[in-house]
Amino acid sequence: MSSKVALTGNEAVAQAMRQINPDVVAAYPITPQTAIVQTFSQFVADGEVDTEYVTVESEHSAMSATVGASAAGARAMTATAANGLALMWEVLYIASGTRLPIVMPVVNRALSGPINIHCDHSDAMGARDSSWIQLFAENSQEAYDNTIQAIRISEHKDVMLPTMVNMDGFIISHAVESLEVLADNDVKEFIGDYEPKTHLLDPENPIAVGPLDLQDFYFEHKKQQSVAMRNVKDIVLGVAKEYKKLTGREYGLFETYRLDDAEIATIALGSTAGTAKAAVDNLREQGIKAGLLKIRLFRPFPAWEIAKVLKDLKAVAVLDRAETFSTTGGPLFADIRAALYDAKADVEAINYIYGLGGRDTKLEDIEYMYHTLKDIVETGEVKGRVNYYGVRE
Amino acid sequence: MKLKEAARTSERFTGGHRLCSGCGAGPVTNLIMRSSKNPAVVGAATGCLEVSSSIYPYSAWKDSFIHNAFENAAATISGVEAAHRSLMKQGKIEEDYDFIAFGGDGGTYDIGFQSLSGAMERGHNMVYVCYDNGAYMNTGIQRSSATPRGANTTTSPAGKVIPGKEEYRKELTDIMVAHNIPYVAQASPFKPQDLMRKAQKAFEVDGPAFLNVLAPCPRGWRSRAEKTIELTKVAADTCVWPLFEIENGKWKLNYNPKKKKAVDEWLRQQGRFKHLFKKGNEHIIEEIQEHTDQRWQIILERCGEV
Amino acid sequence: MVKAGDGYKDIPKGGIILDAGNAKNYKTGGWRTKRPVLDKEKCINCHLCWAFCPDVSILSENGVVSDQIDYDHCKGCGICANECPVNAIEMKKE
Amino acid sequence: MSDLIEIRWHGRGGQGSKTASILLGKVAAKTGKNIQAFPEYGPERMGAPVLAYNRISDKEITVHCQVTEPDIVAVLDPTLLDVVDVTEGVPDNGIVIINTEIAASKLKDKIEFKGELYTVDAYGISTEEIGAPFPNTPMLGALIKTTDLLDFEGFVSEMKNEFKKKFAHKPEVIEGNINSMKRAYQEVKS
Repeated sequence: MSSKVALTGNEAVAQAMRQINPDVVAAYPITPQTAIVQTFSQFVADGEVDTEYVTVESEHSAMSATVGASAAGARAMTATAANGLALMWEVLYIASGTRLPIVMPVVNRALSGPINIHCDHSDAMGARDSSWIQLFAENSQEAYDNTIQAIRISEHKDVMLPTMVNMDGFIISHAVESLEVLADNDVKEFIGDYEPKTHLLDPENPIAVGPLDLQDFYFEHKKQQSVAMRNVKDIVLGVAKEYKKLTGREYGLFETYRLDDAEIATIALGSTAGTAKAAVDNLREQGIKAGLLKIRLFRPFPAWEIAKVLKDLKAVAVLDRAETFSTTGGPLFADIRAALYDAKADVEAINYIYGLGGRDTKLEDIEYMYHTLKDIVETGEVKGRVNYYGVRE
Repeated sequence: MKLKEAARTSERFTGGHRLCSGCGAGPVTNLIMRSSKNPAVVGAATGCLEVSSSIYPYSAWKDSFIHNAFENAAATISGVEAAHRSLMKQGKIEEDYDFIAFGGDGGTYDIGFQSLSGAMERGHNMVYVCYDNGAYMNTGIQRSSATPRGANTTTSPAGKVIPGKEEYRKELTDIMVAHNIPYVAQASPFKPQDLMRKAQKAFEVDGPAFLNVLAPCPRGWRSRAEKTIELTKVAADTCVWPLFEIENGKWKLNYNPKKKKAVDEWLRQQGRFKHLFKKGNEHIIEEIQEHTDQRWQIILERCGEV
Repeated sequence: MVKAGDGYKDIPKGGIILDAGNAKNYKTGGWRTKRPVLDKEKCINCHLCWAFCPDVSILSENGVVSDQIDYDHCKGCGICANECPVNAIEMKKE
Repeated sequence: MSDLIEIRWHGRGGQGSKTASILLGKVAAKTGKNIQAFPEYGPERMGAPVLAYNRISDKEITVHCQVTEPDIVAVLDPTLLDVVDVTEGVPDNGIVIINTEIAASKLKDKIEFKGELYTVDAYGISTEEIGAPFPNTPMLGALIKTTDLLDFEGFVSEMKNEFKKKFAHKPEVIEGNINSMKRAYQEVKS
């Protein structure tokens, strides 16, 4: 039995964590993630979970202790944002390279220089090549659902890789929204018990984790990781199918919105996709064949599947809430263009870098982007390939 | 415990590791591991011991072992220990364990200091062992905050105007005492029974314990391999590396040299201090002597020996 | 046991070593230029050599130091000979 | 009014405008509505002018941008009228409710607003009922009265549940808060 509640994104994720009942959580506060760990620590204080909560002195130690706990056979979680994720960077690679199925909510926030506490995706994008699975959520419901599904995805024997469950800082993390939460027992049954094949606390079978791995085997271990990443798509879909049976809510690698007969579309991650849906509706009323592609699974990147749904469009705008500073556009833009190239798709693709540091992105902003696409289709002329949207001259 | 009795304990750290010939970390690790009465999970900071003991696909550890990174051995073992507590509480496992983290002085005094301090403050039931060889030996002898004054290292070289490292070493043992943990000790392998007793004590106390153990590095100290243990005795006799322990805040001296020797004798046997014996550097040795005497006096007072 | 030349499908995932203590199979005896030889006649069984050996190569059986030194692992550092209080160990050229 | 209702709360840091938006959202959600409640976050501390928002709809709400054209505005502190433009973006058929002792008719010119303007003495009510000037719960009562967003009886009973959770360690203030809401519901005037 599920129930309808109104919670902030952070509260929703903390509830998911309570229902997951991890053996160990090691975490450190950082805006806008803090409410997750402080809500969760109350569950610990009230004896609602079996979790040992390790109040580490930094995010680096948060990820380090989570790695230790996970290697010890515990279901281990942490949560972070922005600079905290950046501080973990070294250990992110160790977690995935050691094949530990850690699940970590990341409340997306701009990275410093200068400091800014508001939403963009520069934190998650900095970790996109770390062999962590990355799921993005449009709203609290998805953040909650993704957190639960991530346990199953990460712990699958063909995967055994960690997952970041991303949600937009403040916009989702601090906004109260209506959502459905599952009954505790349904979550418990859905995720099952974590039974690792090997772990540090097996007295009959001691193991060594994290050795010096030189020229003769390191490469093979990386190949194993790459194979596991390739397995992720199928596992994500399989878990989603089971989750739909339980909840009625449908998840895939991405969501298409009015895309089937569309001529132009935007492609986005996170909460902006929700605003874009409203924009699509408005444009459709004006007779403009607009659609949307919302990416849920960003890493591994489902390039082939994405190219398949985009290849018959005339023009797309890729919305990046992060900069690569490569001068060739945002991270999502690069991936989408590569996917289209491989599919030999004749689709004009432009890039909007938008919303950095929490700059609000309104309905009319997205509508403007669609109108630009419409102009491109009509004139065949691309005036700007990589565009900063909403920045003052 | 007599050594011949200690020799009946089971071997937990095997030969076939690739520490240098004459490395002080070898006996220190072997003796400490033999002092544990439970199965253990060993953590190690990146460093000589870690690199030499776990080169894929070989492990010199008969117990479970985890290396995570350079600066996080204490945090990593915190996580393992928390996992053990959680799984025991839930009845998912039954075995008692000892939790140990090994770090060199670089991984302990410097880059791993925050992680160590955090783990000690949180009160994890773990033993942190620093094998202090006084520099970043794994990367080729760079100075750390444990490097003694005057030492010639590759980042504090003795040059025409600067005579090696200019600062005295950090007294990490004292800082660990300030964490108010149940047990802190400074030890040395030339007293193997004392070292094993301290390790046993560290495993036995409820909560965190910290051992700071002198572990000569023939390569970095420019000393002869066979002199490794002898040098640790000289360190104690010159009061450069005194042996003491602090149990629940109470200081106790474990070794009082019958005849206190001049630091000269300590410095002279190591190539890293060679330049100090050049003309014009006499004052440095005098200052090191003065500093050592002051430090020794403080320890005597704290241990109620004066 | 992982063997040299094994492919990615054959070896455990993530660099985990499943055979704890298997470094014993790795021989470091070749590093040695001098070998310690123990004279049982002189030995007083103090076990200091046993305690100080960096390579766990001085063996003790039932509380007695053995003259069968583990030459598979002994690197010939000479600590045992240097520390023996009765000069019962001699370093001999290989 | 259109299907989607957007509300903007003006307050000062510490007055509970964020709490008011969250309480309204949670109670509306209980009645089956889809809701959003979110504050505008900045470095502001106690006393600074702050904003909070609601969206309430029978349909799914997907937009996640800020509210710029609110249908309803609630002002928790009368002194804000001199500092911020509380009617910014409000359409001519919008509603503005202000916590003040001054009658709405006397304010209408001052704030140059063509829509429906209401006032209620939230400070006076809460001081009498709770013993301190907490304007947010009386303003909720006034908002329900003037907007017909929700059925008042149902709203009060859900609010009691929310208060029981919120004030689990301070149950003595629940009654006062409920009374403040009820009085403001009665006393709000155009």
